[in-house]
Amino acid sequence: METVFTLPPLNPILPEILLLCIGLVLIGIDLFFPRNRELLTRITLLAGVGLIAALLYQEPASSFGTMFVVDSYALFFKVVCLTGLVLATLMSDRYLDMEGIHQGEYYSLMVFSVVGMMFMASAGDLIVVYLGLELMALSIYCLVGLQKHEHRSNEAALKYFLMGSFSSAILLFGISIVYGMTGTTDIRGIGQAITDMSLINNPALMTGFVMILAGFCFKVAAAPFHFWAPDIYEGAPTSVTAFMSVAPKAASFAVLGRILFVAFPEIHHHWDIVVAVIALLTMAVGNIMALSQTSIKRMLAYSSIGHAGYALLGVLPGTAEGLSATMNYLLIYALMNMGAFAILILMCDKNNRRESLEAYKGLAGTNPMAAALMLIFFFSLAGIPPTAGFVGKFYLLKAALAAGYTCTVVGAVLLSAVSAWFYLKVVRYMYMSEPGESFTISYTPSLLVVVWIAVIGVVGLGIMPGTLLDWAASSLIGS
Amino acid sequence: MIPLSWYMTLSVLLFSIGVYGFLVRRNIIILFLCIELMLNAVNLNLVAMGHYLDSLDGHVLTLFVITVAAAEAAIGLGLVIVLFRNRRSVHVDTINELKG
Amino acid sequence: MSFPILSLLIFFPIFGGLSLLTMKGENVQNIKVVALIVSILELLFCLPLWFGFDKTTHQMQFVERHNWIELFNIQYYLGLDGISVLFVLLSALIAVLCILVSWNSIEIKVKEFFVSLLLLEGAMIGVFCALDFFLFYIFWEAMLIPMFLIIGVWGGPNRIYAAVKFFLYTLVGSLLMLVGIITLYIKGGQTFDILALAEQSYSPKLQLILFWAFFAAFAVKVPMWPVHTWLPDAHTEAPAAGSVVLAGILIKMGAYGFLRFSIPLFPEAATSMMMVMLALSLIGIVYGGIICLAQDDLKRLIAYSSVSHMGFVTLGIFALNTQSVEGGILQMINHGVVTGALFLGIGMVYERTHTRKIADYGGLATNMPVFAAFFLVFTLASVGLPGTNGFIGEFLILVGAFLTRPWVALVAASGLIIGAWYMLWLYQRIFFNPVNSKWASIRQLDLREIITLTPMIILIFWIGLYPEALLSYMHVSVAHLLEQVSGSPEGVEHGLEIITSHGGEQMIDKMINIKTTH
Amino acid sequence: MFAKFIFIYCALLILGSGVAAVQLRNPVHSVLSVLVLFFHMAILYLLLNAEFLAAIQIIVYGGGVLVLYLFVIFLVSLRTEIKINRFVTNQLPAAVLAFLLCVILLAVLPAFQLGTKGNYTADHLSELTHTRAMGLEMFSNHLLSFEIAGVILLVAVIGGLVLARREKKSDQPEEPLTPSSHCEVEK
Amino acid sequence: MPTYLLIIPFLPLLSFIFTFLFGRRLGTSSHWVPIVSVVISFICSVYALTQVVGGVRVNMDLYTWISSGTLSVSVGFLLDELTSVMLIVVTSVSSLVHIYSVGYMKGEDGYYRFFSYLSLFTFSMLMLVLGNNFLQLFFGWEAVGLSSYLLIGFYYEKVSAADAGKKAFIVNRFGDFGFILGLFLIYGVFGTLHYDPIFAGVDRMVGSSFILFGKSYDLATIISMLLFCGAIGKSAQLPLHVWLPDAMEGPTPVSALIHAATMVTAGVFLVARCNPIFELSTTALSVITIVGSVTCLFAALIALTQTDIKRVVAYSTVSQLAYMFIACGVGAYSAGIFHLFTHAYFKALLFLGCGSIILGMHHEQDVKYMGGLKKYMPITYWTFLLASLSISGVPGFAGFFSKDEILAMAFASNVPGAKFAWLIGTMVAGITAFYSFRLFFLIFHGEFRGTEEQKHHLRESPAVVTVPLIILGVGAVFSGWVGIPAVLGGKAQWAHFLEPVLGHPHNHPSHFTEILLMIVSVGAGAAGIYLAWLMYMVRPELVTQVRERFGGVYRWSLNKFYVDELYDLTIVRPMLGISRGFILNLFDKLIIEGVVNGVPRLIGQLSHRMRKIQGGLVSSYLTYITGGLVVLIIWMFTGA
Repeated sequence: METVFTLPPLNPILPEILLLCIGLVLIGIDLFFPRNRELLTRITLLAGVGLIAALLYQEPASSFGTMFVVDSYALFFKVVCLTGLVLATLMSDRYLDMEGIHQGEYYSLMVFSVVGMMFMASAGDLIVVYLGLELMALSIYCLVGLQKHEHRSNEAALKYFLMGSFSSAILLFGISIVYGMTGTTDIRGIGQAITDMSLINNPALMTGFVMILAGFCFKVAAAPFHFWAPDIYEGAPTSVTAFMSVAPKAASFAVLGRILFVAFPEIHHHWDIVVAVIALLTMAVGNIMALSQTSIKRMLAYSSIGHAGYALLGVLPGTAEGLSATMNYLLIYALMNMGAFAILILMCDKNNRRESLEAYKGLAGTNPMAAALMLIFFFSLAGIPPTAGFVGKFYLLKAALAAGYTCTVVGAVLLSAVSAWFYLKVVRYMYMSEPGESFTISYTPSLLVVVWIAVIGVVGLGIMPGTLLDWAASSLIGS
Repeated sequence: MIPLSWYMTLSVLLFSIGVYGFLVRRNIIILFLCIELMLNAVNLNLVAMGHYLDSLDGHVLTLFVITVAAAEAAIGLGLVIVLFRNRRSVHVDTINELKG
Repeated sequence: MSFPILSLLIFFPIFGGLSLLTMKGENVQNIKVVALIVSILELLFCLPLWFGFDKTTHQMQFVERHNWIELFNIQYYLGLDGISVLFVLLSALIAVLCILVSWNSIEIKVKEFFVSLLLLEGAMIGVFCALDFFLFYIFWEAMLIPMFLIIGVWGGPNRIYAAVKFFLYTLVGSLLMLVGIITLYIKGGQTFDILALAEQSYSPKLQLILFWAFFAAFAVKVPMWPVHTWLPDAHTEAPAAGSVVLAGILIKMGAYGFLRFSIPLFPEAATSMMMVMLALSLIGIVYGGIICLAQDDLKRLIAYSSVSHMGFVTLGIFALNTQSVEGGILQMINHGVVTGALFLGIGMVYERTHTRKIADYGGLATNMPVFAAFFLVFTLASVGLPGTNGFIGEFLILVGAFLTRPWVALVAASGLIIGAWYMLWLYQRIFFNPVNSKWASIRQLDLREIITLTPMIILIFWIGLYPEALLSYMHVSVAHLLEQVSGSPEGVEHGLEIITSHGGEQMIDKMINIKTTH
Repeated sequence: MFAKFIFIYCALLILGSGVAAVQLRNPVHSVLSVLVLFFHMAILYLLLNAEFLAAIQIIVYGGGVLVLYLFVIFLVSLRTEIKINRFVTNQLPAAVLAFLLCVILLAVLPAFQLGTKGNYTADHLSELTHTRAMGLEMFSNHLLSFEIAGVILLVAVIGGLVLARREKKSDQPEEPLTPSSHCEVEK
Repeated sequence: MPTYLLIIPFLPLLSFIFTFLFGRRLGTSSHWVPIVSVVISFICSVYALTQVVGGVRVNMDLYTWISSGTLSVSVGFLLDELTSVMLIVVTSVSSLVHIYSVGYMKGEDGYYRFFSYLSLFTFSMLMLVLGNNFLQLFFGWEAVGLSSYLLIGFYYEKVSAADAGKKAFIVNRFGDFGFILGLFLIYGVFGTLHYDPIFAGVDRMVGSSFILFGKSYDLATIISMLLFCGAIGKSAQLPLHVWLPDAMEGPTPVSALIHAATMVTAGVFLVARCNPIFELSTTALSVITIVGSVTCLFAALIALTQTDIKRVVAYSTVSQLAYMFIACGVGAYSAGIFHLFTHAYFKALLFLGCGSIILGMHHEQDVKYMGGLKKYMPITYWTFLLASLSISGVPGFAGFFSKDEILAMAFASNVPGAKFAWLIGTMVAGITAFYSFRLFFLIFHGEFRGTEEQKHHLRESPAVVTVPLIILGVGAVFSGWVGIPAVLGGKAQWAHFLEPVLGHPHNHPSHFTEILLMIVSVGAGAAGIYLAWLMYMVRPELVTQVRERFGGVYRWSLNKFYVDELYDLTIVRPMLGISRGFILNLFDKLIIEGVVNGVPRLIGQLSHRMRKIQGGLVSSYLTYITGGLVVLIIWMFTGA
């Protein structure tokens, strides 16, 4: 019996392949033109920007059976991830110099992780999900541990690795149960099987589902699976932290959304309350613990946990509106968080990382522009109008309220006041304290570009959010 | 014919042993082994289910899990080596510089 | 499409402020002059509102309406009616005065200060103009940022605590309101159009919930008892201009919110909660007044007096009849003028003495007679002396409250006694009594300061003697509001009970709506 | 019956070696007991007609991964764990939790019901042979996954390289890092 | 609107504004504008009186002051008999005081300020009496309070003066509290605040009652009582009399104008103006009568022992005002206004006389340091004597006619308490004569008890002071002649004149009774004068004897019956205590701020606690994660 293998259409997967090639090219360049980091940066940027542009024009399609789905939902998340890549790359240049990270593999690993994320976003099958996840995770383990002489970096990488592996094992166990009960790993197929076989109230399926949920909650750093995040964010090189807080989170939300909405919509009435509790817990942990932090990097790590909680609010109602709110929020979050991290990197110089809150005292006096920009980012993170952060939060709250989750929303709102408290703390340090040391920030063009993109995004989307909202709303699964 | 539940029970037990080991051991390399135990439990599950389901998806996933496990081992052990170079220790409870 | 005057009013100061940012920070004098010019121009731009306003209709005027975020049906929708138009004017005026009073007292980060002030002005005017809930909320919250900075950067020794307290207090309230707004949007036909929402009817339970959600934001802002404690701190620590804006405009927004949103949107809840609101207002009046007697700090005292006075305002608003509501609105203006003026004055004297402790003063009338005269007028207006604006407001409020519930007026009127007590005592301790030799060579008011205070004096007497000038703007709108809430342009049914024991006919004048039993 | 006997034998050994791996003091012993476990796992795979996987299990796990572990154990050559307490402090709560997890997972098993059957029946499979069937699946339906797995291995290689590579500069991390110094390092 | 009517109040207003703004530059000549303007006002008032006598009655609105819904209040003037009398009183006394002040206030700091305040007061008082509605009355009511506040506190650097001003204002506020509630009720019942419609429609109140807290109150009574509340405050009746004696901290011309002749009589004016309402409630009338009588006696008793000459006069004012209230209480409003009229002159004269003495004594006010001033200050002496005779009710003097009218009416009235009032009134007539002459003798007769230096400087005041004294002296004697009762051969023109506004008294005593009553009261007065002469001229040792004999009473009287202390103890201190101890410290700082700061603090502590969970150990993290997973599974398991 002869079997003929036919190559499935590669058009839908072309961006991923291209990015993969870029990754390989980067390795090659690193090998043959060692230490020519500028070239690496430029190629990565070019690839990122080019792919974003390309993705905006990509047609919905699917390939490899149903394994790889290109719908506007996937494209949206891919754009978010690539945005993360581009901004992080822009930030990296100077930071890597400062920290003495000389591995040219930095960029290729980042690119590979984005490839993994893009696969995750497009995955129509749990196997692809798992592999994309691992591709992303393994690359990031390496990235986190890239500062090999830095204890904190080692520690962070190892912790991330250990906990990440543990959570993948749990995820896999969940997948195995679901696979056993539905006979398929295809996401849409699972949903179909649940209906067909009336598994809606089956405890075994629930268990499998919970384990999958836990796996992704781990990835998005939702409580109580968030424990890795603060340590790893703090220990990782700042540019990697910035990248991590945005891109992998977005990709994980993409998968989470797809799984919850395509595979498990039938049991929404079971998971909504769980997600609600997780979301509230996440916000509480993130926002409350951020209060007592003395390192701004760690504070932002907790804030990122808190924001994951908000993003979960959109997943919670199980409505298209909610999901688009989450998508919208993730893009906005990417912009404002990247902006804040860019300032963090701007603050560093070779002798002093200035990661403690104290370093920000009197910043408004010594570096008014940096302080003003940080102010905008932080107010946006706190969700104060007229910034994009508010629009994002507004959409989320609206979606959750529309589905009737009033108590959750009230809780979320109160916790967001707590978050304002610690964001204000930084603003307070910048504007209302006497400067401790006088230093001048030297702006590099690439960081300025990041900062301005972020500012324009944050303020622009705050005032004119229409386009983004429409895009997010129309990018729903299946449409 | 061996019932599927036997395999699953074994898998659950093995998984729990892995989890237990992961939670209690100090040596990072042992923790890696525990991950392998957990993954093997999953694999057993998958293979058995694939068998009973007359489906190869489980088997294929198992193959990929083994692949990923190998890749993880490479990276994980690389990290251990870096850590060891810096600290001369592979005890998981000594890496607690980042906290709070 | 007529000229977008409201947009101009909102964005002119904002762009003015932003363009200040581009100026060199060292050139302090130029910055001040530019800021002043911007604010004066803004005031001039307001004149068309004053003259062009049609007093015969309750319809929104100067309306601008454009789609903004179509997905949520959010519109850029601005307009004014008789309730809001006066506040826009007041905001523009107060901004000018704030810039004048800050002329010399702000010594650090001068540029940033005036930028904040102008941004604040734009946002404040936006709040009063917005007819779309989303837009309203944006302006409402956006105000917090410059105000936070004004208190926190240029304030007194304990400024950071005060600024954070102010911010978080109001934020918590506003966030609850946000939940309310969204719920309203969902239940009210997917629109943020305030007027359209007001035409819907909601179930009593929903009304009640939403009423309290909005209450959270507005009561904090007013501030009503017992959520008033941010005010003394914020007032005390803020620089003079900050206090003036706070007293003059910011805390009016809470009361404005009640008028614009709580009452017309949730009429049943407003009427059923009337007694609770009246009770809280009464507590505020008496509590705020009594607590003033124990204050040693000049600004704190005025701050607590604001609690008391704003108690009158909310009392008027929730007594829900023509006199009380008109009185309430007028009293908001009055309080803005009077307390604003008091804070202007305190700012001027603080600039010279750098102390806010009342005990450090004494006999200032000898060395600053002009200032003493100005301050006396402000004090008397605050006390509610007839002839000054304070009286008109309080009188109307009390009349209205009396008609609604006589005992309420009985309790509230005691606020007049306490008010006289603490204000005159304050005046005595500052301006009378033996001269404190420390201030023997204190500087007289200069021309700039006199110019700053004069408009307030004019307003005090103008409103006091011819309140019709302002009342005429609100008659129709208030009647419309009351019609929305109670079905009658007169407001809720009077609670004044008169029994005539003889004759079968109704003996009492029909004009007043009195229960007659036989 | 025979199959059941083999299963029980394997199961007992798997559990036993699992417990041993977790409990033994010496990491080398742990690795060896895991090796035993892997072998018996492979037997179970055979029992489930998954010859290819059984082979992979032994080749990749037994031959590759575990050897790597052993190398690293010898590389870091730390035998301290033999002398000191091999457990972290939260042993008891961890044990309770693991036990609970086990109990709960076992408790839900009765609710487990098998999903829709696929088309690789035992007969079909034995006709095709498992290896061939796997190949067919892998290169048709799961081609994408296969490619991703390839990338993962690539990343593993790069990552392993990057991490394990000993940098020349590592001895003088204090050296100021100016662009010019980069060039020197290269030479 | 007749021009003269506009001139009457607004000229002083313009004078106030002008003097206040530019007086500082005018310096010592800043008195001209106020004087001229008030004199013109006076002339216009006289013209107004002639118009009224000629039968003119003006009730016109100037403009709508407040309009809101059905509430519409104008600024408008009502010129009728009552108003015209008040206009005369106010402008005439004010003119004289203005002139007098030129001498009295010479060289004082804030000379211009003083005159501007006087003008302000004149304006306010005129607005009060001219208003055609209650709210304008209230405007004037408060504005005179303000002027009073400013003038009492004129020497603001003196703590006692500043305190006194504040006290006057606040105590008045207590009265106003009732007053304004009365206005609300009136508005609630009548739907307007204008006099004419209200007084035309008072009948509708008959038999109506007002429900508060489930209890029913007679409408007329409660309105009357609330209005009377205001009157009590302004006219310093018990229990709100405490501010008036302290108000003597102000310059003496102020005491004469505001605290004797005009402002304090506003309460009487109010009651008289509202007589149609009061007439409906016998209860209210009775209360007024009794409050009047008690105050009358009370104040007179205090006046007996005071040594500060102005305080004596001040208490006498309280006492005399009480007479007026007795008159109103017994329904003899015109008698009350009559006494108001005569009292304005003789009391202003007394005060201005005191002022002249004080001027001579270089601001010494204690009678203990005076004596024998007769020879140094003859004009003052004689005018003071006239005033004292008048207040003592010596026949022929103004006080005699008005006081006897009141006593006669009280005796004849059926209002409960009227007889009591008559008794007290007659008694107080004696006491009044006694303390007036006590003062007179102590000041002008006997040996000078002050320092040599004071003695050296003693001389008669300048003409600008004495001329007003003389003019007032004329008033103190002859002002009563406009109302000579029929029984003495007069035509009782006064009562007839005011009849359209104030109506008839309830009952007239027979001529015989009236004569009898006159004899009794004149006898009481004569006895008082005699006793004073006896004790302070003939046998001074009697004073100490009496003092020892009635030690307790003496102490109570000297200390003003401890009313101030009582208020201090029951109102002021508790209030301040509650304010600081209870409301500020306990409620605001501890409870509310406790919650406000406590919640964030709690969250902060929670944050610190939670940091411990994040202890850095992977094993513990994973334990938590596993724990979370287990919980989730159990939850879903039980849920499904």
